[in-house]
Amino acid sequence: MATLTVREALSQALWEEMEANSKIILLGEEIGVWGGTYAVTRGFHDHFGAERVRDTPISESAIVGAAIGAAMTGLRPVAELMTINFAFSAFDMIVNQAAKLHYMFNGQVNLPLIIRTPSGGGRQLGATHSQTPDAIFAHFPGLRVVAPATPRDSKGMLKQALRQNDPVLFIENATLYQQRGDVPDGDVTVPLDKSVLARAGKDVTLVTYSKMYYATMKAAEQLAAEGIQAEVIDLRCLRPLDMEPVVESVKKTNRAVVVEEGWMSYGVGAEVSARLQSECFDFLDAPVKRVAQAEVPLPYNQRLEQMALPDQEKIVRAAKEVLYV
Amino acid sequence: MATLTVREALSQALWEEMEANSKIILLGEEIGVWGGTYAVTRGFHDHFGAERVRDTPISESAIVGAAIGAAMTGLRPVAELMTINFAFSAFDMIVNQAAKLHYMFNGQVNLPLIIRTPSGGGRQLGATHSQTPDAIFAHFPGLRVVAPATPRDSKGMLKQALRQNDPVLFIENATLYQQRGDVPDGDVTVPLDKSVLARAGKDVTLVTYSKMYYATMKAAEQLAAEGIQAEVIDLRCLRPLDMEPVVESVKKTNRAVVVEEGWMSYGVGAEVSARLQSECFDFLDAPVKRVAQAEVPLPYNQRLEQMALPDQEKIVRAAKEVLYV
Amino acid sequence: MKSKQDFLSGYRHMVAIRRLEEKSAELYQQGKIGGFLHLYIGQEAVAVGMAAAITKHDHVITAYRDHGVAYSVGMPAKIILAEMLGKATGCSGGKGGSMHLVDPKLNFWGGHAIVGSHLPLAAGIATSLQYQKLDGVVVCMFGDGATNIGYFHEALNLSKVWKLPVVWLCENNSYGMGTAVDRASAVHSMCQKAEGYGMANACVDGMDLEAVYGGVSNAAAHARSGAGPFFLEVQTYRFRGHSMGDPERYRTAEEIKHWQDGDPITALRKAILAKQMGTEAELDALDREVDVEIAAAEQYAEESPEPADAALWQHVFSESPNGRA
Amino acid sequence: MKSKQDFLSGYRHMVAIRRLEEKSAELYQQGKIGGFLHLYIGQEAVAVGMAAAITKHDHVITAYRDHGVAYSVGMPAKIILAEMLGKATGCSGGKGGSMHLVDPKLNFWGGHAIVGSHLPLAAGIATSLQYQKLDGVVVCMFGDGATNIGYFHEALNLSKVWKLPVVWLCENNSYGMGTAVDRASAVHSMCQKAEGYGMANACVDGMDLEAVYGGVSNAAAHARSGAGPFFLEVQTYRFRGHSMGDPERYRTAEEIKHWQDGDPITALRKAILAKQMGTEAELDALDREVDVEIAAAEQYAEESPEPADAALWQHVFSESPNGRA
Ligand SMILES: Cc1ncc(C[n+]2csc(CCOP(=O)(O)OP(=O)(O)O)c2C)c(N)n1
Ligand SMILES: Cc1ncc(C[n+]2csc(CCOP(=O)(O)OP(=O)(O)O)c2C)c(N)n1
Ligand SMILES: [Mg+2]
Ligand SMILES: [Mg+2]
Repeated sequence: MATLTVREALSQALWEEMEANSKIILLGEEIGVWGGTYAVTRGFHDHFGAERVRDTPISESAIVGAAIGAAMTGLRPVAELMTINFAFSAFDMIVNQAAKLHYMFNGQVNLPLIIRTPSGGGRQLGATHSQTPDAIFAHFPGLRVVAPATPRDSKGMLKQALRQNDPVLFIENATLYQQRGDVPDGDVTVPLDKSVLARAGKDVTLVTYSKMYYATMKAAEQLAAEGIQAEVIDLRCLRPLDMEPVVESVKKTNRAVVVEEGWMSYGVGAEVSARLQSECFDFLDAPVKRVAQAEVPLPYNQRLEQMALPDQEKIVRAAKEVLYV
Repeated sequence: MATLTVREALSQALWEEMEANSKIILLGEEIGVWGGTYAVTRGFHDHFGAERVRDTPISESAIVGAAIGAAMTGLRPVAELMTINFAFSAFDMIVNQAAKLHYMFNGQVNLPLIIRTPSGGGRQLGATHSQTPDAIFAHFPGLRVVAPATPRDSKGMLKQALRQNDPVLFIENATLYQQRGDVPDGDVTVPLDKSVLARAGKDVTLVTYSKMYYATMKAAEQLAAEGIQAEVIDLRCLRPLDMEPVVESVKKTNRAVVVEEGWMSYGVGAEVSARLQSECFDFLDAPVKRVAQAEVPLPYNQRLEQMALPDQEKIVRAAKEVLYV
Repeated sequence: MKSKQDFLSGYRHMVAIRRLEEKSAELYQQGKIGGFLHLYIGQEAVAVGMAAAITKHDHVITAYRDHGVAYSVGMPAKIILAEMLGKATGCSGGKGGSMHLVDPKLNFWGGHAIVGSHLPLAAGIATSLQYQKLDGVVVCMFGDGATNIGYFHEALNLSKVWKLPVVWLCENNSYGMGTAVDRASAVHSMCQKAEGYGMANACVDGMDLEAVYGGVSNAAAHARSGAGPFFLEVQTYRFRGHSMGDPERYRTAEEIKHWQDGDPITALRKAILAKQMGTEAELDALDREVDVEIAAAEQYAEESPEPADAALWQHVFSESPNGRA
Repeated sequence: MKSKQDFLSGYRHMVAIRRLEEKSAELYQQGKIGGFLHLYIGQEAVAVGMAAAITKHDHVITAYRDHGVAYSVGMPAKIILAEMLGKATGCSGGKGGSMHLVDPKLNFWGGHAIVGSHLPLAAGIATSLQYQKLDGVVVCMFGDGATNIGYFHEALNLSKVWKLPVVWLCENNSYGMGTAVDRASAVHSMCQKAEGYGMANACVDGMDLEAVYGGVSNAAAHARSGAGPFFLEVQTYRFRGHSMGDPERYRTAEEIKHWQDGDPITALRKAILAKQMGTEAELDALDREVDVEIAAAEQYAEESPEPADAALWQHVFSESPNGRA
């Protein structure tokens, strides 16, 4: 067992799989000479060479499109988009090409490609650079959408993604790269379609994923100090969405809060709430509550931005609300 | 009162407002010489001229981007995207520029622009051309998203959109242009933020919008024939979403079904369910049920495609399910 | 194209495409083909000349006007018609339809309906060939209209920067839907666009099989030599509307007549006779052969079974989501 | 640029931008400015020469490297710094930040952070001017890296087809982040790209105020005459990293030194003295004036109030959603 940052975990996953499989190539802006804007691929260019670690022009559609073409014909490309905000500039390629071709061509064409990209706000980057629009990508059948929180899951899910045959939007979070955590030694893989129980409890279920996992775990600690035992589920995957542990938990706790960093309307919490009210109708003692981003484009000003973002305190408050305390 | 098709209603709205306001210009592919792929702008090019009815290259980002620039500087552009599927090729312009600039620039820049585009499947156009991804656009604060069903609302909401100052994604439906309905004579406007009671009932609430309005109304008739009085709410607007009539209705009927053409996960029904379970928790006698598209890219084959789409029968079945009959 | 065999084979292919398209139009009018149908009539020399000029190691990708291309690269007419009829025996089991013909075994990668979207894919396929040091080149076909969308730009630029083995084959048929080149493109000559990328280029007569063959041969040789991409413009014309149901308000009968006088099949027939590469009797025999082939193809397609219901759910994701490829 | 006044004003502006940027860097290091900060140091002659060459009827739009441009078109340093500090007195009340400076009253339309996204907007502003038969032209500034994204292509093409009054002003500073032009662009010369659109173009020395002034004057005259867009490349260099925290692994100290030897401010100072357009004493006086200005600006920004909490919710939509504009 080693303690790694998320950055190290991702970097190791890529490195180990690239050593093992020459079909894996990387492409994206500043991933080579620069070493990756978030330094995940630092050292890769020197080690694997410019043919495998390809710096690209600022051409998001071509980056994803080229990854699709390469995947169709036998490679395992990993396209890096500098942030998920730029995925909007490759949106058709992601949701209309990558997500569709396998089905449209009746399974004759495989698309083992990964799009790695950091999501999230909170760094005063302004309205166009601070989004957490994960849910909208998860709307499209044919695309796997995952967003691990821990170093272990980051490594395990990236490795798993590199060994399966579907297009995967692999969502990271720009503020989590320094986050540390235990990662088992040796080969580690984590399935791309399984939510996980992150903390056991009996009074209320907190459902979350990615960055909000940490605020949620802290909220659970705070609640524990006040005698409330919160159970925490880390979704990890948004499509397919694994409701099993969530439903199981809510059947026990009878109360749920869904926590996400992005906007509330038409977000992840909407889908989880909708499914929960349907699957746990007779078990819910309070409406499922959602904690999410204020429905405004994120402002630059630090105080305003922080006001807009979900945090530990808002989660604690929501948990108490569903507990009517 | 005249009976008009949706096409005529839209066409009249545009025509009348253009006659009244020279700041309105149209731009899009094939809207001029061709007369509009769905003939909404037939005759406009001859009447208003090529300066106001601008055929564009196949450049979706430039179409929307140019509309934004024109709107910033005093015009009221109406950009037509041939189908909403092509809005993915202008996605950044729509959700990252149009939706953000007013806020990001602190209200100093207005963006009175409309993006008109038909959504929907059912015409054997295959996976990339048959989507109903309305919900994902509604995820973004700063963008109004509306999708009228009737000729009256089509005319009234388009006129209203042409008289206000925010960017509006005006979603039409390619299979509804021939749909007929009554439209009041004279000036007609319909607000961009109000759901409406479309049919009164007491046993179950059916919530829908756009094309599915018709299948839902038919389902309500069928249910009536079996002695079940369904109340139907037409959302009309997805952002802002007006839950008032929905909540009011469900407090009365205690049961709800949300019907949409698009995919279920992370769709419109998710948001409506999530809000309903929260706002009507003590009133619901059954979980809110969703009727939506099968979670597959739409296939070309007619039978398979129809299997995947929601229809009257599926709505009736869902209504009975929430009534436990 | 030197031998009698070359000429007769070219002739046979071109006639077969013509008949196939006439048959498609007929079946469309009978309501047996749904969705959009884009005929290749008038442009036959392009696909046939292209296919004759490449090897089995080479790859082909095109847009929605793909029947002629598919046939040229070896897809049997019966498989094409079966797909258009949405049958289980079609190249994609009826799930793709007219716009999405595909066969990986033929190195034919579709059939793409979002204008320009396949150009980045072509760059990716070429990246795959280059990286794997394979022998082939990619021929990517697209229309004049497609040169105006961002995907074109990003793909061409990338191909030049990475020196990819691609032939960018622009079928300039003077219109993108109803928009003449000069109303949509900054420059009249497609080759001038290639100059903007410092890309080797040439323009040939697309109504002349030999010219296309020669042009593609040179272009492919260039790409194959490692000298990077080549841009080939072929000037051609579609005799029919953009798709079925085009009002054709944008061009004159005289213009169509002018081009029809240069019908590529008539021209080739004349050339064959003049060069004594075949006799009237031989050509007539080929015509009859084609008639038989298309009639048999139609019968095959008509008699083929519909896909099973289960097909709806197949191939959304690949078979072994968490397994090693 | 003929009079002494022209030269001294140019000098004063360039020095002011230099000091403003040095101050910004300082405030960033102190943690008072958040997000990304892109300095204009080295490129001052471009914005100042541009602004001197246009009239108050003209419009300017640029990317995130916008402080120098904003200052040149008339935004006071104190308003710029206040925005960077996220204060209520900033040009966008602290909601935009460093990358999104804007002032519609100055016809300055921002400040855009998605690379290339503002080019379509510029086409739209120009459409507005053209349609309203207004006197102005649009100057749209962007980097070498931005020429590789699809938005560039679509905007340039559209501007040529519609003969829009735009000056496309490409600030070629040899790098897009860490990627040298030749590693990202098919052609080394940005002007060659303009040739692909058949667009009038020129290239000038961006380290030389007079050259920029002359280049923009000619370009604007061309656009103003109704002859359509003009593409102006200016060759310049940024002395600092791409943004704060750039590891700068992609260029050598010698290269930076070489360009610094051609510092545009030093060069202008020499030229002024040589041409006897000013004395050492006069220039020194301007230096001191600028020091006072920037110190006062800093004080103003520091002492300005934070935006009120309520600002978070303002301007998501415009004030009168359903009212007439
Ligand atoms: C992104 C996108 N925009 C618009 C369309 C609608 N559309 C389909 S074909 C076409 C014209 C394309 O013209 P061209 O590239 O010249 O090909 P041709 O049809 O002449 O073969 C258009 C506008 C589309 N399919 N995709
Ligand atoms: C669509 C998009 N992709 C990537 C980025 C990240 N990014 C910001 S600036 C930049 C480089 C732009 O270079 P250039 O246009 O030459 O401008 P310069 O920074 O040199 O002024 C990149 C890649 C972005 N903001 N938007
Ligand atoms: Mg064409
Ligand atoms: Mg640059």
